Amino acid sequence: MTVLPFRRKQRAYEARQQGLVLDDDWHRPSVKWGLGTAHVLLLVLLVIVGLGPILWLFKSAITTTQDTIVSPMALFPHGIAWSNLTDAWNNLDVGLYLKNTVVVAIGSWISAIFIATTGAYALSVLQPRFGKVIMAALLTTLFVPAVVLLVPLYVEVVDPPFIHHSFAGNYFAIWLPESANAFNVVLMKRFFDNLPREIFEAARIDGCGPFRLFFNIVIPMSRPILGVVSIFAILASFKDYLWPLLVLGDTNANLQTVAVHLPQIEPFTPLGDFLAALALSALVPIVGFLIFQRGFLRGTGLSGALKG
Amino acid sequence: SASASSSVSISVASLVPGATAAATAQFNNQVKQFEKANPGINVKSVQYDWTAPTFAAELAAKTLPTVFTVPFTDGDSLGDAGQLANLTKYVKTYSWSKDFDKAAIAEGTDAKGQIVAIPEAAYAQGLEYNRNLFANAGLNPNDPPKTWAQVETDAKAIVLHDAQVAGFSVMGANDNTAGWILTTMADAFGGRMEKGIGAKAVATFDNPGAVAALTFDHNLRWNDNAMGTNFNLSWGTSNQAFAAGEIGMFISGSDVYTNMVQGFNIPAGIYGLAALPQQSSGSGASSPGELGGGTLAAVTPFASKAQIAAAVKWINFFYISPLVTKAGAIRNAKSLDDDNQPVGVPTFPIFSQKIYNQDLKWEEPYINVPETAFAPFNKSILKDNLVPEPEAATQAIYGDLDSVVEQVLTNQNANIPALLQAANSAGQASIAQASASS
Amino acid sequence: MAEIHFEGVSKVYGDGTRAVNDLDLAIGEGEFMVFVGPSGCGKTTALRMVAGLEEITDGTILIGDRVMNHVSPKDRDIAMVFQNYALYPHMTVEQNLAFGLKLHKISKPEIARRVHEAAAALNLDQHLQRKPKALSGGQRQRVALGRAIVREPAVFLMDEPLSNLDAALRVQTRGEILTLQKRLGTTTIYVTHDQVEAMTMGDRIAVMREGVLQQQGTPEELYTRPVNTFVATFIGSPAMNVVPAPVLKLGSDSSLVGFRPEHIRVGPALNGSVGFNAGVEVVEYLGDEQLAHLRLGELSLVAKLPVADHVEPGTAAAFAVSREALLFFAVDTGFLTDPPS
Amino acid sequence: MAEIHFEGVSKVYGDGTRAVNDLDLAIGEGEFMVFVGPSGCGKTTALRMVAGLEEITDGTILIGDRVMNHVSPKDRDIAMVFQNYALYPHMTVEQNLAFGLKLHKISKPEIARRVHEAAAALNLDQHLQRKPKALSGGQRQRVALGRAIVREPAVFLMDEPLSNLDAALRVQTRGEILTLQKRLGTTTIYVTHDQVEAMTMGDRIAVMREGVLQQQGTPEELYTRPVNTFVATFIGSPAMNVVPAPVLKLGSDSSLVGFRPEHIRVGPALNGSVGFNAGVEVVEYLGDEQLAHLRLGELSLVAKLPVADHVEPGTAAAFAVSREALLFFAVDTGFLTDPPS
Amino acid sequence: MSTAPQPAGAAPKRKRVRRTPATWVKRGGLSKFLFLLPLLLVFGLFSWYPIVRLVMMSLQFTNLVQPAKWIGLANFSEVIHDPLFLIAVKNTAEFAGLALVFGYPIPLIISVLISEVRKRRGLYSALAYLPVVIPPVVGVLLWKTFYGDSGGIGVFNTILGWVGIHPQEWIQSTSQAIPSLVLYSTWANAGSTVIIYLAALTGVNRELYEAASVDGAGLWKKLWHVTLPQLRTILLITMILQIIGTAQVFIEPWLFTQGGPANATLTVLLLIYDYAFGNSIGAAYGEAAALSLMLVAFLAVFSLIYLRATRAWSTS
Ligand SMILES: Nc1ncnc2c1ncn2[C@@H]1O[C@H](COP(=O)(O)OP(=O)(O)OP(=O)(O)O)[C@@H](O)[C@H]1O
Ligand SMILES: Nc1ncnc2c1ncn2[C@@H]1O[C@H](COP(=O)(O)OP(=O)(O)OP(=O)(O)O)[C@@H](O)[C@H]1O
Ligand SMILES: [Mg+2]
Ligand SMILES: [Mg+2]
Repeated sequence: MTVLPFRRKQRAYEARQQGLVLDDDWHRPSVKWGLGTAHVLLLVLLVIVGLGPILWLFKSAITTTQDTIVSPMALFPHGIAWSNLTDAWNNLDVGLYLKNTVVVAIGSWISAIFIATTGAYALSVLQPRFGKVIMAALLTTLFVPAVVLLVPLYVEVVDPPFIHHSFAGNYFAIWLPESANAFNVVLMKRFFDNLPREIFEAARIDGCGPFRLFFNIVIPMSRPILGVVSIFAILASFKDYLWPLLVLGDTNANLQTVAVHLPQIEPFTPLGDFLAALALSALVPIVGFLIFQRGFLRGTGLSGALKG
Repeated sequence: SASASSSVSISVASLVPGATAAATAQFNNQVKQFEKANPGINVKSVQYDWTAPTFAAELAAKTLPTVFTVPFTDGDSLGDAGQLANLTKYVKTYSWSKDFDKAAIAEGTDAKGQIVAIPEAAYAQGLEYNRNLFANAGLNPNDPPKTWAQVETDAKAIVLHDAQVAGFSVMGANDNTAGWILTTMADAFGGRMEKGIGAKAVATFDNPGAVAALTFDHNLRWNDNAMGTNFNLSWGTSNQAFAAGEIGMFISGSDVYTNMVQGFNIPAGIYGLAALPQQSSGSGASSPGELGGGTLAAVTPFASKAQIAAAVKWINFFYISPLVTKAGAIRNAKSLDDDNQPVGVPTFPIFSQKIYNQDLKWEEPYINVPETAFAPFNKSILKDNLVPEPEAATQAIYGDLDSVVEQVLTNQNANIPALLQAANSAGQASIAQASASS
Repeated sequence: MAEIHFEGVSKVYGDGTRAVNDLDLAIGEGEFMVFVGPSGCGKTTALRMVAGLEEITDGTILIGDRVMNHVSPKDRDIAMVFQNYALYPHMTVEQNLAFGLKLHKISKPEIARRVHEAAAALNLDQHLQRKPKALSGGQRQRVALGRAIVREPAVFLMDEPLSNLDAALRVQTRGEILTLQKRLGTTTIYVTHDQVEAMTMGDRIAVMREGVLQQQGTPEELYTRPVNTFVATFIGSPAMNVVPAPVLKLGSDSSLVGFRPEHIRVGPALNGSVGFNAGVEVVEYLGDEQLAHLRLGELSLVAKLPVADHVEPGTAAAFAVSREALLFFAVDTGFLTDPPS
Repeated sequence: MAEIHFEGVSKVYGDGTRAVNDLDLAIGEGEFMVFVGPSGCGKTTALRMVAGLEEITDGTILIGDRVMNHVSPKDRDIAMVFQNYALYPHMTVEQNLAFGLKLHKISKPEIARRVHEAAAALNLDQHLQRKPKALSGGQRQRVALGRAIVREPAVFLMDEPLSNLDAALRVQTRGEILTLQKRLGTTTIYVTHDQVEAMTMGDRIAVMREGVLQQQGTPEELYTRPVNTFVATFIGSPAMNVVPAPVLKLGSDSSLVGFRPEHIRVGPALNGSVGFNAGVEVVEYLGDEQLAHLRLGELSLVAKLPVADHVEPGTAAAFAVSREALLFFAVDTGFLTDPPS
Repeated sequence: MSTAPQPAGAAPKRKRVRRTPATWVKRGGLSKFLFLLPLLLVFGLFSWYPIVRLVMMSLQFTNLVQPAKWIGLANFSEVIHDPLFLIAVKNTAEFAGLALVFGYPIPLIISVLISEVRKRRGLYSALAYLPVVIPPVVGVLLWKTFYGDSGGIGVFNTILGWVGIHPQEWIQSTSQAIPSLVLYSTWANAGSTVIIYLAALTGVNRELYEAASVDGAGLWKKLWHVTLPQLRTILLITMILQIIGTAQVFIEPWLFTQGGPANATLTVLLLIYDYAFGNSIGAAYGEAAALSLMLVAFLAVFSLIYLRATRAWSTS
């Protein structure tokens, strides 16, 4: 009962916090109509562009192949083909590949968060002697596209130094390299940089060592940016194509992800089934995003990393 | 007689991923038989599917099995680059090693004359046609075109009857398939894309056959409007479109029927296969021919001597014996038939014609493909002149030719000779690069 | 409980700034020591070195008789109140107060006891379950204080703990801090740049300037016997009037003479006084007193007068200062000198 | 130049907070009006309504004789100094000063003239090419002031413009603002919660509390004749002592009696005085004066005494207050009443 | 009691306390190292060391099976003389340029508008971000059907048909292929830029707008004189990030067109990929490495120049 008014108040306050149009401006007709119209147009545009393709995909996932090809914008001229979905799930093994992808995503997420938080914490809060050098080395990697490193990285993963045991066909071959993402580390570090130093100092005086400081103070204060990096890391593992193809093998149905699977089945699959497979594959990240979007879209995490 | 004390382990390429449980069981059964016959050899089976983008990397990373297969086009280049084990010594111990078709074994022989890969299957390019569309357009499905001119008239007839389909289609994707089909057609028009072998090979894209083939495509595309709307088809999408009844005629290997059955449940009765029309394009042209290809079994260069020996034994047992021994032939055909997979799809002889015919006879009881579908092909193919794929830098050359085909299909004003000339210098560079690697 | 000794302590920052220069200072057990000085004089730096938040470039800091130079802050048994509170935003008031105790492995009931005692003393009882975001500035300030108190440490360090409060709250909290410190008897260093705070709170005051200790002593000593013009003008508000001696027809060119605004009377000079005529520029009414801004040639003077004295802005008048109230300084060094005979 | 009229002005925020309640107030042309009151009493809100930054829920605001309720801020001919400066961080000092003029299409040479005049008056000449980031707090404050001055508007609005300055700078800038406002004769509303600022600067002061205007008048009126206990204790520092009348053996239970700390003397009651005995708890030394915190039963009192009076903490002594200095308030309403006969 | 200030160095100095491994641990050196270790390991193994390998490979001939041969700069000259090199550079530049023209202003306009929304702002930004959530593989394959590449004339041509425009060839035409890829890319990526701008707009101090209003600025003036300058730094950063990102464009041309038709969408990264994986015999890893390094070097130098050139401008 109390949640609703509270949320509404929250939002009104938020709206007050920003914007170049003052409350009073809103009462002038030119602003009210001009901006109001612009907002309605924007909403229509965003619905068409942002939601339209997805709705079309879901519609086509249950449309017969023939209908989709002949009249792509019509609504079910020959009825609904639920069989597309079952075909995709069973015959095209989308379910299995989705499960694999989720495993990949969870592992990548954990390792990305682990590396980004510990590394950024060391660089931003503990400030080791060669921090600047390490930071520069991290930034350099942003210029090196992933595709470019495929070969040397692959050679290394199949015959890692010291270990000499191939990681090919093993999810660690994705989880670990995926966490070497300088962007996440930099984002996290910028956020930590903007946390008030005095709180860390207060904690140290209160008796925190570096580990306590990390777990009891820094991590609880970083929830917004953890959300941002989580979304980035999870989306990245749904995105990744070439690397899983290479290290998990293009033939390994027990491991491979949907991103690898879909282009492979595209040539052999009737369009209706294929679009159903696409829809099922897109569903997981979309639903995940809708569940977790609140804090992310409010921008507290990102603006914490952007300011200063 | 290997000393019983020293046992050796090898891994072998098994079926492609997604094979049925029955097929897998059947394969494992064969492994067991082999191990029983060869005590001291342990065989581990690994799913395997050759794809260009990952093959070299997996080879280098030692993630390939000990025994694997590569296409004809790659055998000698890989051998020249030291990426395959030398099998000469081991192959020579088998009697069938003397019976190879010369062209076939050449694909597995490197520049030094060593056998680095063993041919195990071959096919010729053919003209796939849709018997239903032929019948609907008032054409005789049992009398497919024998000349390129007939191909054009039939294509027009098909389109005239049903504007939604392509009368004739060629692969146009930038994944080397466009270049491959162009080379096939050029050969049939009496052209050759390459002369000589190895470092001495010369790209000859600008040949009359290629010009004739491209002119033919251009004509159907822009004048007759008989090639449909999709010019970006590749091997798989062509098969899909054909099985879906969207293509009247197209060119692909004689063995694609298997894929259409396995992948697309092609409706019974629509499939027809003919040999490609053979037609010289006049002065300066070579004799027209059917482009062929195939698969080689090879062994990783990282294998020990004992592993190589065991690997060749496996190759003999699994790949070669069905072709040259009665027991092997029956074992293979029966298991395919049991699994409802096509038996009797035309391939091309790897050994002598005599051995091929003998093999067919052994298989006869299990043949399950419609005879009428393959009759036109079988009737003429043996008369035709079989041409191997360009020897040097094969895939690279196809890649260089891809863009020529795409230009012709997407640009009405494409200047065919100029395009070929430009591609030719790229092709020559590809040859130089490939030879530098050996 | 413990004394604090600075022995030749210097701090040079990475960029070469010498923030504290050769500081020697002893702070007795239970003493309330105030550091004052203008912005950037090194007060915070000195404090942070005691806390162990800043490395010591040179010299030694002892707490009790233990050299602290390389002891980690958490092992120094100190508590610090930060200028900006530095409360843990993700913890409730109660958790904020209890955090340090938990880390020091104090037993649960003991923690509860101390936290509730402190909360009661600071009037925070009703807010224990709130997070800092939901508190007013004054309440936050009190939580920050409470966090230090519950620790019952050997040393309190406070860095301008009242600078963010409004005047009323400031006066009130000033009293609370003092009462508390006296009760616990904890050695305390208190940093401020507000000389009123320094005067009212400190047992002793240390005045710093550009990293160098100028003078230390009781408020009264500093007010009545500043060692140089810097201390003289820094301590006391409005500031002491310092003018060249010849202006008041006293002594030589090499002398400055200083006198406090409250020592100026209206009227001609009597015996034992020096007199001067000055223009009245502005008069500020303070309720119980008034400040008259005077002009004497080029010089501005301030006089603090009873409200009964009627001085009209824009007019000129005669003023006098008792000779006893005059301090003399050398022009070149600024040091206090004996009055000219 | 213009008067400002609040006529029955109220402001209710979206969440129902009634920040300003039925405010009636007239500010004369060229007058310096100070709004004071505790935090959250609606000072800023009132100011922002004049500026047009906040919608007026009820009532009318006039500047000159124009109703301003729905006039956009840019058309009101006002200038505002924000508490946090609100300087444009991407512009140099010069650009900051010139921005408003440019928007008002003042000619280039005129802009240059005004900017340089203001810069000279505020001692900003050397910093004209710097960006705000490179300025100290005091300098930023002066730029914010300068930005208002150059505009030569009809009305100045200043929201706690000195709250971020340290004490010394504050006193100095206070003078500068006053001089300037007098010279330009611009009607000014000045918000502060510091009653010293209010007393020294205001021609008139308006005291607010929880959105309601309590009293308005000259500083002297407010100091000597506060209308209720709220104003009495809010104006003056340390605050007026307010105790139940019976404690001093005066009047009835329904009366409170108030007297200022400086009106307490040490010693027994003479004629025309009332006396009381109280314990001395803490004595704060202020240099020229001392504050004695006294305890009278349950009650705490503060006395401001000359340094010459010796009062020992921990002892008890007799104190007296002149009857003339006493103010009487009703217990129930807190309003000033006549002294009991 | 009073201490006169002494000249520096007059007081007897104590000896400075020495650093030892024990003090290093005490002052937290060990824990710094422990926290840094995972990052150093992961980046060392999976980023920095492969980059070193890449540099080595660019100077070698290797198929990774046979021992590598050192061949100096031959790989670089091979690449430069490859006729595809210039095509790839030109295509990449065209893609980056077009992507900048579309992809840069649109998110800015959208986010400024969204930041003025008073009710349901979350809905607006969620809609804007939704395309980013779609995995690119799914997005590209979906858009292939939009472009009519999976049979039929496609969604876009159908819509164009409603308003009487001829069907376009989209990715099958040499001239429309790159714009088509840019169209997809803008759709897929604009959302993340919108979110970044929105976050930056949240950080703009509201008082600046109020000050500007009082100073006499209307809506447009506030937008121009306050909003944009406040976003300047982030605008500059997103621009360079976008240029770096589009210079590395791969997945779109690779999944849509494999670089076709007729090499019209062959980008630098696709060429690198082709060198490395396009031939199954692994003959051109050296060229792939060489071209990679050339791209990286170009981007690094470009960014440095860019940051230098805009530094004065970006500091607020
Ligand atoms: N981390 C640092 N690096 C370099 N110089 C610094 C650093 N911290 C402080 N300083 C400089 O050291 C000097 C002393 O600074 P400190 O903070 O101790 O002054 P303060 O007396 O506390 O001043 P305030 O009253 O303004 O807080 C100043 O000149 C300051 O600029
Ligand atoms: N946007 C708002 N929404 C709701 N309530 C508000 C808003 N702004 C201010 N208030 C409330 O209105 C009342 C008056 O606020 P205002 O800012 O005018 O106080 P003030 O007198 O300026 O206080 P201070 O001295 O702390 O600045 C307060 O209770 C405050 O919480
Ligand atoms: Mg400080
Ligand atoms: Mg306010």
